[in-house]
Amino acid sequence: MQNEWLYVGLFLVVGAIIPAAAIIVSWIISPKKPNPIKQSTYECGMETVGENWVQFKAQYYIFALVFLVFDVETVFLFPWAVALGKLSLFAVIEGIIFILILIAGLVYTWRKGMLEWV
Amino acid sequence: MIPLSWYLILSAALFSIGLFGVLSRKNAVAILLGVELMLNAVNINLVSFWRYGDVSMMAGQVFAIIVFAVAAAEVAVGLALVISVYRRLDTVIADEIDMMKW
Amino acid sequence: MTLPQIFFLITAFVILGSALMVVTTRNLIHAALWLIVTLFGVAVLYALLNAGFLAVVQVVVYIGAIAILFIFAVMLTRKEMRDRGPQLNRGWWLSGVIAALTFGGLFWLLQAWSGFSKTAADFPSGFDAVGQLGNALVSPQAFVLPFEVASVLLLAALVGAVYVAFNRK
Amino acid sequence: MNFWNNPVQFISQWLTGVFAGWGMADWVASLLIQLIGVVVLASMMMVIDIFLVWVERKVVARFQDRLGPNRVGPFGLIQPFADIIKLLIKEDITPDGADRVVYNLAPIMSLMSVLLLWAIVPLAPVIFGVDLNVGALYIIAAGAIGTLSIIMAAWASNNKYALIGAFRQVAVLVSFEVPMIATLLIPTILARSMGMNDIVQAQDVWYILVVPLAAIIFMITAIAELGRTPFDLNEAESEIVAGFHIEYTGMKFGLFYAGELLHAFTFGGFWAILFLGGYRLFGLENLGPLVAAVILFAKALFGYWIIMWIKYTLLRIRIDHMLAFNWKFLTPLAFVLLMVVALMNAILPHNNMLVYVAGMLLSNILLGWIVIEILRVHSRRERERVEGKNQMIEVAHR
Repeated sequence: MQNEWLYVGLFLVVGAIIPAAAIIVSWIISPKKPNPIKQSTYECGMETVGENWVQFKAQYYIFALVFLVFDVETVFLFPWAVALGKLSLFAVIEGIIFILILIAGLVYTWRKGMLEWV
Repeated sequence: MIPLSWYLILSAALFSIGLFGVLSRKNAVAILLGVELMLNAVNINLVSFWRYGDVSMMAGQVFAIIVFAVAAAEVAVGLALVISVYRRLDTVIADEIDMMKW
Repeated sequence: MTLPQIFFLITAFVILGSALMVVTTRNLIHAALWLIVTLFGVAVLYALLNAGFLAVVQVVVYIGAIAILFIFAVMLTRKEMRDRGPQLNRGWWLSGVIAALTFGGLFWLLQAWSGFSKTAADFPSGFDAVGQLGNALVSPQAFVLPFEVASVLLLAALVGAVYVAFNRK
Repeated sequence: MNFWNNPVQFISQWLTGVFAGWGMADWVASLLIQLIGVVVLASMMMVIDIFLVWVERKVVARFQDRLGPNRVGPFGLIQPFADIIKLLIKEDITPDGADRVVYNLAPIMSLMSVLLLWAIVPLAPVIFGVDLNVGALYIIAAGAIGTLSIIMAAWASNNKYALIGAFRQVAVLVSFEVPMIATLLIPTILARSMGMNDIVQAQDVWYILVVPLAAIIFMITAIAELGRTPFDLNEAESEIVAGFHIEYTGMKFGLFYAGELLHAFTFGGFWAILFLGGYRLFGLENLGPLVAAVILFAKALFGYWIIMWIKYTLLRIRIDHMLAFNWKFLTPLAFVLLMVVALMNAILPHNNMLVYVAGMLLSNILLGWIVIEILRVHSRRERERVEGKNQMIEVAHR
């Protein structure tokens, strides 16, 4: 069975081996003189205070959320775009309705003030 | 060639592992992780039925795509609920979320 | 043992192993990363099943969006103390029994089915799966309604999620 | 069949003969030949990556009226190798509290996600890794792995700055992915295929002349995906020091750096493939596949040069402006453009090339003009608002 994804799989493996080899070579030939100060977390010379887990703004989450919805919906459009040449005008209109629904979501988030960086 | 049974057994096993995660995990986010595993098991089934049936019938692939959309919607709303609860009650442990008990 | 079979077994091993790590590991970020390994394994399965489009969509949607969302959510709702103790319920063994029974039941149901050990027919040459999929998604005889309803569903999910999580009072 | 017409097949046939002579099974031989192809392509990209360091440094030097590296070797050509040796013998520091496995995996994945893109690049009609029929989505999928590597690096290095930097970077990356997917749909519609080779073959007229707006939007989103100026959040030293790779030293940092350079070159290449006709140049590509490959690399360098030109000309944008620019301007514009292209594609006659191209181009120019008008009205209103506020303040002060 000739599967074109075999090539991609091989590329994945080789693409992982090349940087891994670079890291291993540098690990072998680089000097190792660890000390506690060197190993400490870098904060421009300040002592680290508290845990690493600062509370993040939920704002980051909202962009990921909006992105998730848009990502899934645009992915849906790819088969439509490939088949577009053979489709009737009706199918084109359907795709455009789909995009308009997508934009409605964007407008809602915009109106809610969720796209502002506060 | 790979017989269909291999895919079905794999997806049944993945589904059971997901179910175990959903039932046994404390953290609400981890429960959603288990749900993702279950949805993926379903998708494996759908795609393998498409491949092993008549490939010109696209129903299997279309259903798999709809499952992608449902998974995305579930994650979006589910995680939003978890975050909302976390902001009110300061916990993500599913057993401690008991505002609707009475 | 042919080459695809070997690939399948390796992939299945990776999928099940990482899925087990997802449900048992204590650190939630690690659970999310193991989930990514599982999802990637499933994408490899789709590629093995000649569903290249779904394989790529799996990576784009699940790894590129859903997994990122999970990691964000874990970091937003994180308490250092919570990660230390056991992450499973007290009655976890009961869940284990239920899961095992589910697997047993599914296996018993499936092996009774006549098409259980069916093998795949050869892929028709010149078959354009993506084009066919596009046709099926928008032709009125096929799946145009699910296609549009899915977009409405996602719109509803977006509106709902934004409203639930970030309603400023 | 000779070497000049189809070098890849020529070599693979020769190798098949050699392997068969060794008594190797058929499938082992074909697997081995594919593996050799992958290794050759991947290592060629790594060598090009090394020279990109030199190109980048030379070009930035010229932009800034300097000479750039000129000591080691002719024109400083050996300089990147000196850099590599330096990176290799630097001490590799892993901070306390780092998650070692994830920490080491992140740079590998970062470079891998870039290398993976070259699997689908058609260097010539017959020289390509694999012609996937889902090429356009494959670009996004590889980018997803890159995004993941950023979060992993930041989380594993157990550093506040790294985590904040990564959150910002990822927010920007995922945001700009939306218009990028939308613009990838446009060549897909025009070529009726997602395969990179099909898209190149379909470009009898370069798509930059058919849909110039899409080419511009793709370029902007590509720069944002690269995290280069004006979208270089990582280098906001005063806020987040060095972003997600703050704790990385030596070769691991080098891998992130190499990944970024190769990524820029790769996106230059994809820009050329999607909008500049790939390996096609007025029939010159028919001379032979090797000529076509040279043409593609020249075009990719041109795209890379534009990216550098923008990088060394503009200043960094603040993150809120960046995200607002994406969600309130680029995304709506990309989707409107997508709808316009889909509609025009359905309306315009496909048999008459001239009418088709002219119609598309005119609709693009019209859309661009409308957008500029809207921006002008908006900015005038904003100016008036700000001036009104200032006047009120002045009145209040009196």
